Parts: sequence; structure tokens; C-alpha cells
Amino acid sequence: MVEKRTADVIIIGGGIMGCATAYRLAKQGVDVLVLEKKEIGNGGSCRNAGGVRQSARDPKELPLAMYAVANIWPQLSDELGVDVEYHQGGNLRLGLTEKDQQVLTTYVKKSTDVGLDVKMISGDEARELCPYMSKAVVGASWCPTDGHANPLTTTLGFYRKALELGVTFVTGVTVLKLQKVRGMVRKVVTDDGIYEAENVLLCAGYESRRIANTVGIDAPIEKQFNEVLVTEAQPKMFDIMIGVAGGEFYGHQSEHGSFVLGGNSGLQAFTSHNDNFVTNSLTTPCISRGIIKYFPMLKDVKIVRTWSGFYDQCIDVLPLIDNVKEVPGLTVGFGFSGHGFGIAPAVSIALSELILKGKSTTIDISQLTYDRFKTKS
Amino acid sequence: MRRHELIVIGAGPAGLSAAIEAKKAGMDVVVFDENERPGGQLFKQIHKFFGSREHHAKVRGFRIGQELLQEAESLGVDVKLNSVVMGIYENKEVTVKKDNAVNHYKADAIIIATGAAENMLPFKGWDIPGVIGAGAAQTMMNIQGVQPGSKVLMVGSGNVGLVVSFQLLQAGCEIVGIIDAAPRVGGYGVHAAKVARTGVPFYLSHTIVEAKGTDCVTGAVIAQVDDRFQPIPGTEKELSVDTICVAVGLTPMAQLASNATCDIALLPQKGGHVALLSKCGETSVEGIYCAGDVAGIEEASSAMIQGRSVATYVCLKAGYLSEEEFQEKYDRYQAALGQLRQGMFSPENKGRNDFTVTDEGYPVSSNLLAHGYMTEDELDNFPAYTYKKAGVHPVIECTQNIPCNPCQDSCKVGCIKVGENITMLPAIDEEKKCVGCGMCVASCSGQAIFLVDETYGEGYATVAFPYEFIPVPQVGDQGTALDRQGKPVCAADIVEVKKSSVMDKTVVVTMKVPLAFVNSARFYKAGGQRG
Amino acid sequence: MIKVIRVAKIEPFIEKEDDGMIICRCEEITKGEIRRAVYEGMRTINEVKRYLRAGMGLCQGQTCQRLVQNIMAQELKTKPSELGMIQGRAPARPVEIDIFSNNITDVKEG
Amino acid sequence: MRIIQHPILGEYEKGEKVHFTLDGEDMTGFEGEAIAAALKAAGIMIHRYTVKEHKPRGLFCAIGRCTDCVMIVNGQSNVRTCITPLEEGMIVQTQYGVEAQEVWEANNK
Repeated sequence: MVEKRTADVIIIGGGIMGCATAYRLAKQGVDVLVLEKKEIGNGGSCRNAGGVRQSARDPKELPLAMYAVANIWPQLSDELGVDVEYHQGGNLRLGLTEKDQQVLTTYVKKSTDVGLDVKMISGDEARELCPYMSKAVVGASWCPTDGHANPLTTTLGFYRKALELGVTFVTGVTVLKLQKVRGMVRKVVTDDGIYEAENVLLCAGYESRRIANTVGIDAPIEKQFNEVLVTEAQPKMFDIMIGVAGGEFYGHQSEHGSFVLGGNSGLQAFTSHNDNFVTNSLTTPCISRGIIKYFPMLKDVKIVRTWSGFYDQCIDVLPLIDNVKEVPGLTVGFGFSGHGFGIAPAVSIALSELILKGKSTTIDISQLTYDRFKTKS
Repeated sequence: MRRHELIVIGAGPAGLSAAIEAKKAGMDVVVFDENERPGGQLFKQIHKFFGSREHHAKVRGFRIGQELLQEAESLGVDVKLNSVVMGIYENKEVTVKKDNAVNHYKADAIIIATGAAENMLPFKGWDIPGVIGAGAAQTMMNIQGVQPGSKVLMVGSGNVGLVVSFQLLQAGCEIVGIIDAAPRVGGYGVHAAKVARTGVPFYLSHTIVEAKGTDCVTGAVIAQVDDRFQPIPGTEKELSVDTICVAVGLTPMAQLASNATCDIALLPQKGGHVALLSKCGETSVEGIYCAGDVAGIEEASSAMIQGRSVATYVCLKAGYLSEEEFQEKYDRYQAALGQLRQGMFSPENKGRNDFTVTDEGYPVSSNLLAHGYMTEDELDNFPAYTYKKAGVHPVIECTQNIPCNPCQDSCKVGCIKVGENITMLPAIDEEKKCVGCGMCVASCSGQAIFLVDETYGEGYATVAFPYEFIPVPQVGDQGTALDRQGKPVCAADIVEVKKSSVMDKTVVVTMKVPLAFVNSARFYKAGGQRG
Repeated sequence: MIKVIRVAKIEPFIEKEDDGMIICRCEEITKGEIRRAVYEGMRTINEVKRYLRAGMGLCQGQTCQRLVQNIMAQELKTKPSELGMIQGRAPARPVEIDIFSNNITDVKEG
Repeated sequence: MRIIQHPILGEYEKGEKVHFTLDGEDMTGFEGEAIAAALKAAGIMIHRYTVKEHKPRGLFCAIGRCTDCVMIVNGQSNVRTCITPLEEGMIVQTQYGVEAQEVWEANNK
């Protein structure tokens, strides 16, 4: 068999964006090749806490979240033939202090302004929704339509479905640069030689900037480090996605029963390692202290592992989802800034439309252009 | 945060040895171990070790553990027990859980000596209670003092399977059989022989098909396998057992090395995933080292030397040893390691099964490999399997090149010669007169030496053999002599029972048997048909 | 990472007699589930882990990693060394949230 | 069964005799020995039932690694009984999934 080196579309990055878009394109009969440096979903796609939320999102990307929650997530398990463990149990953002309450109130106002069903509730109302939390919680924001899902099965489910529809994935191949031919992007130069396509979709997380730079495109993106802890399985307690105004932790109880809780020691931005997915000795204790403040009854639950990952933080904490006009044939989808998972099923629709129709017709992504940072000239 | 010059993770043979070596040189060292007691797996090893004197040969594993502990204690090595190392972070930071607190430590150097974990073999019903690891059996009987079961099937004929089978017998359990998918016994022939002579059947080229039972094991179905290790239909056989003990090798526990971002590779010769090491034992992360089974599966004897060897390099780097001092020690340890790494079972020969002759050119016994015991005509090929016209003399049924020579050291009159190369087979010096002291019988870690006297008189001979069970036969007892596969061969009268502290619980029992059975009687059981 | 070209399998998945055998004891993942995951495209031990939870339970893959690896290697007709490995992660043993949180960075004992 | 006398080890050093309960039944063992050892000595094979298939599990590795022998000890689930020392008055329960029997039964009706 001759090795596949060309395709209609080459997707750089085998994360959830790449896999989901490959799936959507293949469904429409497009010949797709996905190039991945490591394993499928090895980046932020499998290294996140599984939030599927609309609340606390910037209005500019809210259409993606609302579309995904309304139209895709509820049927996704059936569509992919894999249990993505989607639960629409709502999202509580908890406050302990007066200051927290102010933060939450401001954010609720912003969200309701763009039409999201979010409201402030009292501590007691919050405890009614989730009886396991501390009396110290004085108030919360509540978004009943938010939820969570399993990032691992979702990402690999999209991958499996794409594979089934005829997409070729080549893993263990690093993209070195892009090359234009006759004014169009065409060649993808890798450590395994050259691959060619009519269209190239760049959705390689924090690696995207380096690759985009090779055709003169830049975006203010940097690697951001984050950590998550996972506990042993517990009896089912709640389905609600939890966040806290103080930012100590966030996460949910998974279908498996384990708690998947992320957080921060405040030192993350200054991590000294750039390539290793290692955890910091101070982060898990910080997250743990946060958990106990809000959920004291979880104190005896055992942590079985901790993990870390990097995401592609954009300066305005919003993704770039666009066709690159300067480099015809190149489409980008990166800069998801740590909250791409929940919107990925919708992003893939936008990306596939950008590639096939030249514009996103189903969902409004007009605020997420690739060139929004350039100076007025 | 407390900082130490050296943190050693694991107080097993490698870790303790490393800490002792570093402490001796003057380093500030602390050892963490998650267990309640130190010594790693040494305290489960109640058999006598192989090697030569410098490797603690003929000393029982748990006593080596006690000796190591004493040495560590007398030097003031700080061994922190019940201390679980949770993770190794950047800049050689180590978090340790002790009691209900987590402490953070830092070190200039870390030696990971976390040892190994048992491999498992999945088969139908392997999750039923009663299927256990061989290590679990050892823990239960040798540490906790509880029988792991009463009727046991041992899966695996490597050294662990053989040694643990013998220990199960010592704990009063019945071994229904030892099976192995390979066509040949995997461990030392002498280990197999001492189990076989008690009557335990070996099923080579057999695999376990199923564990029977719902709430607990009630039986085991075994079957013969073909060349591709697949069960041959129709050869199934059900054994009535309550325990299935799995001994199919060990895997290095390299999780902490991986956690510390050391480069890891899957090296089958080393037994699994291991950190890639320099010749001095350093990982790809500067200042982090591995020693013992975590660096590659070997014997505890090798782990102890490796621990010392790695520690000398750490001492050199920290300025506690000069280049010359280091070189002298390093060369000495490497030479000692080299000795242990010779012979048919050396790490580089791991998995090899194509030996047809010994280093000396004697044909390898096929019965030993197929059934766990040798036949008399096969033994006839070997130099220490001797006959004598008059008087007592040793008969040594040691037929494989393994690194071991306590027999040579034990003989005061110099009857037994192994020579410089400790993997050579022992030979008998006919010029030297055996005094029948029995020290060689008790010192042989493989229990392969017998004292035979064909001229006992009146058509009788005596055979002295090592005995490590209870009750110990008494002089005057009348019972049955068993052959090398544990089959009754003739009546036997106990004429002498020697115990001494230097023999360390190995009793040398002498039985009187008819002369015709002098070459077949190798073990004894009370009672039985006489006549 | 070695290069792997992944395309869908054309031949149907064939069930085997011992597919019901548990491999990951903690998460109760069977041999058949692992074989099917490989058939469906999972090519590294991490992908199988993420797809099925094999190796994600209380013991963190300490018992099954090797077994999963061997089954995968057999299915893919490749060497176990080409399937990657599960990253060792802290904590090496399960530790209570409370104990983690009371984390003392200075050793009190003398 | 306990080994009273061992040919090599002689008698085992044991702590004080202590009482504990298994699923409410009175049991005895020795202080400091592994909970699993006391159970084994009493002939107890089943430590827990699994979550998905509700299959019995018991002692397996005995060194705290495989986590198969976990039970509910003093109300805490997932306690590795093979490495947890027995204490006077311990309340040991067979673990059903991740819960005690009555909770499990209530949740799985």
C-alpha cells in the first residue's frame, strides 16, 4: 500500500478539536489526514476537568457554548457510539465571603445580559442543591443548564468515529513548518518528510504559535500550566459542576465516582519546566485545602493521582477560530485558554464550515478572528 | 524543608546497603520506607542464599536482613519507617507521608531502591479469592505466621515458585503441583530437586486454564500446552486446591523514577520498564540513581552490592571519597557483582533454554528440567556424584553452573573443590578423607549434598540428608526412604540426627537403608509400609 | 514517540473465547474490551487507559499495565515497547485529601 | 490457619490478643498483625464485592500494591487490609462496591 501523503485537508493536532473536525469533514466526504506529534488527545484535550459550561464565559465565545449545550452534548454519546458521560447537572459557583458574593453578582449580571439562565442563590439554597457542602458557603451563582462530561472518552470517541469514516491519522510525527505553493498553503513539512493538502487546519494547542510563525502568522499565546487531582471512587453524591469565587478549585464527581478537581497554587505561571508533565509539590496541598473549606466531608477521601498539563492561553483568554486571509488555505483553531473542551463539539462545526464554505454559518464566531490583535494601521 | 545530602527510597537490601556505604563515608543520609519494618523482601526469605562468603552465602535471607539492620543501626543510619514517599518533584524534592502528615525533603542525591513487584498471569477465575501472588504467600506464612492455604497449586517454576513452594511445605501446606508453561524448570535445579524429593509433582508444558469456585477457589484446571503455549484441548485435568499461587516473575517498580521524569525504557532483560542508567547507576536526571531490583531484576545478593556500588559513586560526587578510594571500592563491588552474574542463570542468559552441556562439558540433565529431579544414570556423569569402597563421603547432586561455593568453605578437610570461578561445579578430592561432619550438607543452599556410607555393614548403607521440616525425625525412628521424586523406595531407620547453631536450623539426618537403595534414597518420611 | 499510521480496520472484530476474562482488576476491564479498543483505533497504552479506564483505578495500573501491554502487542503484532508507558504519578500510594492539605513544608521532628 | 511452630522461624512474635468485629461478628487477632492476616487465620476469604460485576475479591498481593483486599475499616472505605495493622476494637466491614453492605443495598434496589 502506498503511504498516504496527500489529502484534501490536513489537520495538525490530534486533540479534540482536530479529531472532532476530522469527524465532521469526513462525514461530508472530505479526504482528511491528521498529523499528531504524540498520542491522540495527549494535550489539553485529555488534561482538563471536563467542564461543559456556558456560565462565566466571555460573551464572544458564548454562542459556541450555548450551541453545544443545546444541540450537541445531549446526543453526543449516541452520535459517537461512546459514552461521553455528559451530565447536565448545573453549575454552582460558591462564595464564602462578602467579597466573593460581589464577584459572583457581577458575573451573574454579565451573563444574564447575554441571555444566559444564571442567578444568585443563597447558601441554604445551594446546600439544597448539593447537601454536602459546608455551612460556610454564604451564596452561589447557579446555572442549571451547565454540566460536565468525560474529556477522555469524548476525545477518543471523536477520534474513533473519524477513523471509522476513513480519516487517516499519523501519530509520532512533528510538524516543522508550513510552506506556501503558488500563493496557497500547501506543504506541511514534518520530521517525517512532506505532506500536502489543499487546506490545512492548525489546531495544535500551544504548539500552534510556533507552526503559524513559519508562515508569518502570530498570536499572543503562551503555554499555561495547570494541575488536577483525582480521588478514589465514592458513592454518587452530586452531578453538579463546582467552581468557587475564590478560585481555589473547580471540578466534579465523575460517573465513575471519583472526584476530578483542578486548581492552582498561584505559582503555575512561573513553572520552571517547559516540557515535562510533572506536578508541583505545592499544588495538590493547595487544592486540598480549598476542597476542605467548601466540602469538609471529602476530607477522608483519598487522592489516587495528580496530573498536569499545559494549555494555550491567549492574551484575551479567547480562541482564534478563523480562516487566515493572508495565507489562503490555512484555517486556525487554537488559543482555547483552558476552556475549549466544553465548546469543542461546536467549534468543530465552525471549523468544518470555515474549511468547506469559507465561513461559519451555523454559529457566530465573528469575534474570534485571528487578526484581532493587530494594531490599527 | 529539611535537606539531606542523600535520600534513599526503600530500606530493602539495595537501599540499606547504599545508605550504609554512604554513611560510612561520612555522608548525611536518610532512608524512607513505607513498610512497618525494614529489610524489604529479605525478611520473607527464610532460605539460605547462594553466592560466596562475601555475598552472605549460606546465610538465610532474613538473617542477612538482621545483619544489615544492625550495621545500619550501629552506624547511626537514619531509617524512617512507615514513611511513604509520595512523589519526587523538581530539584530533587521528595514528599513523604508519615502518620497523618506530609513532609517535604530535599536532597543533593536520591537513590531509588523501591524493588520489584510481582507479575501476574491472567486466567479464567484469577480474580476469585484464593488466587494469590507467591509474594503474598510468603508474607502470610513467613511474616504473619498464617498459612496462605492448605492445598496449593504453584504456577511458575522459576526460583520464586520453587523457593516459595518449599516454604509452603515448611509452613505445613500441601503442594498439589508446580506447573509451568515452559517445557523446562525455570529456576535452579537444586531448588526443584529439594521440592521434588518431598513428592511434589511437576507439570512442565502445562498452563492454568481456570480457577474453579465462586466465593473462593475450590479447584484448578490445568492443561498441557503446545509449542505456542496454547492449551491442547482434551488434556485438561482438574486439581483439588484451595489456593493458587502465581509466581511468574517480577517487574521493577519504576513508578517513582518515572514520576521524577527519568528516561524510562522497556528492557525485557531487566524485567520490564526501568530507568536508563549510566554504569554508575545514575538516571537521565542528574543526581537521581537507581539500585537493586528497580534497576533490573536480580537476586537480593546482587542488590546489596549494587546498592553499595551506586553509593560509592554518590560519595565520590559529593566529595566524600577520593577518586582513588572510589575506584578501589567500585572495582571491588563490580568484581563481586561479576561473580554473581555468571553461569547459566546470569542476567545475560535470562530466558535462554538452550544449554545442553555445563561449562565443564557434562550433559545437562533432561529429567531435572522436565520433572524437577535427576536420574541416577544422569548423575553418574557428574564429578561429585561418587562411590567409595570404604567410609563416609559426600555425594553432591549439583549439576548446573550457578554462582555458589559454601560447600568448598564448609569442608574442614578440603574434600570439596569449586575453585576460583564460583559457578563451576563442585568436585571431590579423593585424596582428602571425609570425616562425616555434615557441615557441607547443612551449608549447601541448594540442599544438594548427601553423606553416603556404603560400608555401614550387614548389607546396609547410610545416607545423611538435609532436613528443614517439623517434626524432626528422632534417632530410632523407623520410616520410609523416598527417592528423588518422593516415591517410597525402602524402609529406613534413623541412626543419627545432627543439629547445631552453625547449621542454622538445617538438621542433618542420617538414615540406614539397604545397600541396594543407597543411590536412590534421598529423603525420609515417617511411617509408611516397611519391608 | 514512534510514527504510527492509523486507519480503520476493514475486517470485522472477531470475538474470542476468553474475552470475558478480567484484566484490570480494579476497574473490571476485560480482555475483550481491551481487544475491541485496539480494534477501534487505540494504539498506545495511554489511549487504552483513557478510553476504558484500564489502569486508572485504585492501584493505578500497577497490576495490569504489563498485561494490557501484552494483549495490545499481540493484537497489533508489535513489540510492547512500542506502546508507550503509563507515567508514574504522585501520590505513589492513595493519600487522604485531609493529609495532603495539612501539608507541612518544614519537618518538625528533630 | 495459624502456624504455631515453624521449622526455621520457630514461634512468631505477636502482639497482644485483641478483639475486633467483622460485619458485626466478634473476632480475635493479634495487635499489630495485618488485618488481612487475622481474617485469613479465621478462614475469611472475601474482603469485598466489586462495583460492576459484584464479584468477590480477597487477598492478592499482600504488600499494599494491588488494592484488591480493601475493606471498610472504622467507617473508612478502601482501606488496604494487608498492610493495615490490627487494633483493639476495630470495626471491619466487607466492602460492597465502595460502600458498606446496607448502603450498597439501599442504592442498588
